[in-house]
Amino acid sequence: MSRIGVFVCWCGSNIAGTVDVEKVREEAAKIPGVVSALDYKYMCSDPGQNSLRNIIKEKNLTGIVLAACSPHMHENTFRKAAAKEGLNPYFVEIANIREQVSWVHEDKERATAKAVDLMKMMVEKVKRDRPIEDVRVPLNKKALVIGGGIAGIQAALDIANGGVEVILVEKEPSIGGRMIQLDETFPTLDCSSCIMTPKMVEANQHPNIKLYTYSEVEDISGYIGNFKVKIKKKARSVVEKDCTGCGECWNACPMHKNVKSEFNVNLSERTAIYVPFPQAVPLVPVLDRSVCLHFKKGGKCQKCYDACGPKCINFDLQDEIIEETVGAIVASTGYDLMDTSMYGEYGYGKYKDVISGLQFERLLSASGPTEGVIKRPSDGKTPQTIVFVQCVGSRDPEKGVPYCSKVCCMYTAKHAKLFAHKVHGSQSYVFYIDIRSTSKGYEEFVRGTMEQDGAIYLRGRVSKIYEDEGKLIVKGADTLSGNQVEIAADMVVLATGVIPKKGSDKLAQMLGISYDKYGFFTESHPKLRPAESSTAGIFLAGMAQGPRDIPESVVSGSAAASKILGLFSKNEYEVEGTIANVNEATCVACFYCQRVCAYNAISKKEIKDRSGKLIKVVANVNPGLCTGCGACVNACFSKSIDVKGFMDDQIYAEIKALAV
Amino acid sequence: MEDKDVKKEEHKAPKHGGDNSSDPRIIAFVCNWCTYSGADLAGTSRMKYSDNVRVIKLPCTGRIDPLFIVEAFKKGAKGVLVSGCHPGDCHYTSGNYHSRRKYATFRDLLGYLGVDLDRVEFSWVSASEGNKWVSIINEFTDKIKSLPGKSTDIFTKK
Amino acid sequence: MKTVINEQNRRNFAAQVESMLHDKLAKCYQCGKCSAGCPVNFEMDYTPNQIIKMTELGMEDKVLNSKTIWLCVSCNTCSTRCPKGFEVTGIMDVLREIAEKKGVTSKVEKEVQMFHEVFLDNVKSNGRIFELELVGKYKLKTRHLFRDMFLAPKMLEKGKLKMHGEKIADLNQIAKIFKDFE
Amino acid sequence: MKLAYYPGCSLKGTSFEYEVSLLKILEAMNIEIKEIPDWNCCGASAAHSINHNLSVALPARNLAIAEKDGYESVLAPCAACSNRLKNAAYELKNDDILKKKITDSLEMPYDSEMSINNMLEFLIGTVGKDKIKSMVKKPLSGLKVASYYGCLLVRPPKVMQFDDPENPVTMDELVALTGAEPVDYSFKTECCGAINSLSKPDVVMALTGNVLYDIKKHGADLVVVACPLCHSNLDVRQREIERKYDEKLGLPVLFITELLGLSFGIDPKDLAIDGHMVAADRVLKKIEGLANQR
Repeated sequence: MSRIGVFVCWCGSNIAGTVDVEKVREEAAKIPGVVSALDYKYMCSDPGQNSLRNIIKEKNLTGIVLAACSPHMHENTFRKAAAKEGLNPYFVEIANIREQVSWVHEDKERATAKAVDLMKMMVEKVKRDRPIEDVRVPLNKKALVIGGGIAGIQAALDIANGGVEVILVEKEPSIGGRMIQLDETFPTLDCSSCIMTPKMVEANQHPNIKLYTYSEVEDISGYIGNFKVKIKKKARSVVEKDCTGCGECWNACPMHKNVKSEFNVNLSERTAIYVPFPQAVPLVPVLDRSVCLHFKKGGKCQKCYDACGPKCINFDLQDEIIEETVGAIVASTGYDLMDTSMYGEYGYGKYKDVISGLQFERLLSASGPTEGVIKRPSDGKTPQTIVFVQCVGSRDPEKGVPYCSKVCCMYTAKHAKLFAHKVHGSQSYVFYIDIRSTSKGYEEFVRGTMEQDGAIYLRGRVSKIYEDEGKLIVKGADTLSGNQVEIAADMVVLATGVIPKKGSDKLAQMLGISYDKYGFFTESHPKLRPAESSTAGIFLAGMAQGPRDIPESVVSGSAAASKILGLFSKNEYEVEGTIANVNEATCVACFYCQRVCAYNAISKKEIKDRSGKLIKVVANVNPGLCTGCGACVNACFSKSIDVKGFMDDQIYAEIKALAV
Repeated sequence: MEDKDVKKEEHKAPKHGGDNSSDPRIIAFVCNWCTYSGADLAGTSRMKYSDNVRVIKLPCTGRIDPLFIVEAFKKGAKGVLVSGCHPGDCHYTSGNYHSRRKYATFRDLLGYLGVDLDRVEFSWVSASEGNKWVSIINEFTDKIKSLPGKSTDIFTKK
Repeated sequence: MKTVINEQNRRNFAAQVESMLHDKLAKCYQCGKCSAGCPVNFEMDYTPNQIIKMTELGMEDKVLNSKTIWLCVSCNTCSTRCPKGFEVTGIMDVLREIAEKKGVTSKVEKEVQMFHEVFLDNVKSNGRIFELELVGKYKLKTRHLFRDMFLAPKMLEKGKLKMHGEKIADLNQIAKIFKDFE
Repeated sequence: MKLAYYPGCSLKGTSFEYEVSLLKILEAMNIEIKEIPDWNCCGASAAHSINHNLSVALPARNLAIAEKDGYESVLAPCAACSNRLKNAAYELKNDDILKKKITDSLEMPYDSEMSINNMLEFLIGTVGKDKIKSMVKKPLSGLKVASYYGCLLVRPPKVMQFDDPENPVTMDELVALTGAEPVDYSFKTECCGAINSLSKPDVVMALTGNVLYDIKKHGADLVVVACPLCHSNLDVRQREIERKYDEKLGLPVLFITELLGLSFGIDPKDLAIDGHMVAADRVLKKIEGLANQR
């Protein structure tokens, strides 16, 4: 039998001024099961709380209702007070008679009637409350970082420096990501490799970081605190621990033509056994079996093997699967550039001197294919006039993507600037629609490109590029002067937009995190939880979340790291107990609940008898992942799932209490 | 719920806030994160609005079983409002989409049961939209008052 | 160059264009790619993107009297390359049609307009185009009697200009189509 | 194969060479087509320029007649006609209200399923590369041919659904089948100014001039087209353009059907090549010379 206490708060005159609190108390006392009803000036004050605690004790209450302010104000206060008297804190319900009654209505009689209704609803609800225990999940204090670009490296270093072990997985042969491909960085013009290489080395040498390059995450299962990860370490054909990175092998490789260097974005060639760039970390080559003569021509060629001093080349190495258990994950898989050959009118792929922004970075870079001298891919001549075209693929819902890629305005300004610095007397033209330069020092940087470095900016898009007598004729518009313009250029650089890394949608599915229609990972809350994914224990960093620049990527890496260190500062992860609960006896295993769950919190559970024979399969809620939203409850056909604290019978009782 | 209860209540004299079209009972099912907070904001801003509404709080509109709406009408409500986060803003990622989709299919059934569909309303009220909450409640109350009284009796139609 | 925007007129004109175009003017974000690729932009008084903006602003007189709408050759380069998929060519058709319906005769490009009118007259009376008659009537109307005349003898010699036109049998139906849709 | 033929006005007038050569090569290939009875003008650019509904209604009559006669596809060799027919079919398919108005006016049903082929679609798709290749008796190897597509064949792409709107290749493929060498150049799909030929001759000459000089610069012996409007601008106005820009062009402009006919070994006279304003004699001699070398 319920023993309910009702406490009506005056909130000074805030409630009592409009609601007849005594009447509410009197009505409460009439309800069957209510053994105590009281009104008091300030329930949240110490005396108020003390009387509440005393009555719980005295009357041995099984539940309490506070007719007071919004639960968003003091629900926790009263729950704690109740808990101190040994009452389950979830046996506290609040009837919101301030924000929803006294502050918004004026007629005292009608306001009082409404207050009584709300109080009755909560009495009916609290009668049906079941004890709820908060859930505690043990934590494996080890983190996995997927993607070794600047965001991932930053996250790994911060976590490792916080004393936690990190596994850093990178798909490519070296860490460094996109940033190491860049030349100088806006707006300070620091050399990218000068600031990036030390970080890469630090990550490689850090005692708390275990680095897997040329490796991919194959499978992930589990939940916060307890993710089981399978990592595929692809066969490198080189024994890492023995390799000295001397370079004899790639110098000996006969395949030095016809294989385009991915790192130099097809502007140079590489060998079959190669390091993507001289500062690669680790400095251990990879043998690309898809082009290696040894593998293509039946084992005849072994020039690299012969050249190798420590004999660390092993053609028989196989892919390896490594299993790890981690408590938290950072997904920082980065981005790709859009394929601009879909713009037939721009001739990318047809005209050699129409190149992408990333290709221009490689031409600028001292470690690039031209050792930092800007040369045309077609004839090696230094261009005097370059036209830069912004928003290629970005802001183009027809052929590309509707969003803004954010970094192109700035990198184009940087390109024009560096071009002016490197080629004296040269001229650059920039076609733009809008200039977005909103971070510290960015606007000044763009202005400098125009005012000091003489780049001419034209407001408009380019419609066509074609070749005429060795020049690229760029047909564009300047909408400010209202003119169609034609510029004869030596080279055209397309500021290609960014898209999520290929395969990031697959990874997201594997991780059970949500992603938008482009494949960018979605944050748990766009403003307040920008570092968290929709799944507990999985955090996001870098461009995998959407276009952003280097400082923002670094910040997001650190943010993810600090979230993980915060999580790992305790031994257990605590979750509010108001989560979904399955009635295994009635579950028919249709798994509609699984389909609607946005958190991947529902899995299949096999129930076996003592001999191990499978009796039935039922839905199982993972308390580490469930947020208690209740979507599954509605999806359930057999009424076998419910959310604690919001059970069906409670809600029907609330409705019933309102019957007229 | 049990029909017995319903019958019993039908014999009761109409209470205040009761069973007549000039003073209709309106039940609002709202989510905890957006609309409930929006209503709180209306309160802290001391905005005044019609007092016919009674709010039932749920974690998310995705938790709202369409049968709650039927039950509300069975228990004498003259109007039912469902309000949650704006599309794309759901605290639980996609709960409001589920509820919207569910309602889209459930609407016909409500109509079949004889519920005047003008008496059910879906809206989005964010935590910052206290004023929107007020105008929705006022407009919806006015609308319900202007409707003929009998059309929520879901047992009249076979 | 100053325009005082009258909200009612602006709405009316923009709404009329949008309903005929089945597209939203607000879709255009003025990147200028249409103007960049337009083959006849060099002769126009307003660039295509300006026409779109002016229509949105309700500058009806300027738009309907512009050279641009009559110079447009409907080559569709603009619409094909438009990143927003806006019907740039379509809006030119719509504006010409409005001008035609409102009886706005282009002061500067009346010849193009007249050619279209003479052409449709020719279709109306024959069901098909009789080129010699088309050219003759057009020249009479525009009084450009001698322009391109030097081409005629050789074209006649080559057999390119037929002396007799063909008429279709069911001219009634053509007449009905014109009656219903003109 | 049951294929309706919609010649359009130009093929019966200024561009009679196109029809003559088309019928000739079809005869050689044993392919039969039937003219749509009592067809009417598609309204060309004039209709869509000043009256949208008319621009759908006029072609609709032809489509409805073809449908009534049991055809499922139409060949419209004129690029302008095929463009207007495709546009009308597209509108009829997507605008039910307009469709109802039009079918009511025509007092004929139309079920919106007619497939419309331009000349290139017909040759590559319906006739097929193998068939054409087998017909080539006199390969034109050594001849450099520029294919000019203009606007109407490829744009707007969502309606035309034909080839790449920026870099079309179908006509080049046909050229290659004849043994000639396709010439790549920049202005394949630039507009010649078509509809304003009579009303704005200066503009048209500027646009056509751009195309012709670019073709010349890329070393073509001749140009092939699949559009009477392109043909008349490139061919009829060529002398004038030469005078205006004071630079010789001398580029014969042939219809693709004529080029195919030549490679099939058909007498140039039967293909009405002498009907063009720019004489093709030099090119024809070159072809003969090439044939004799072998």
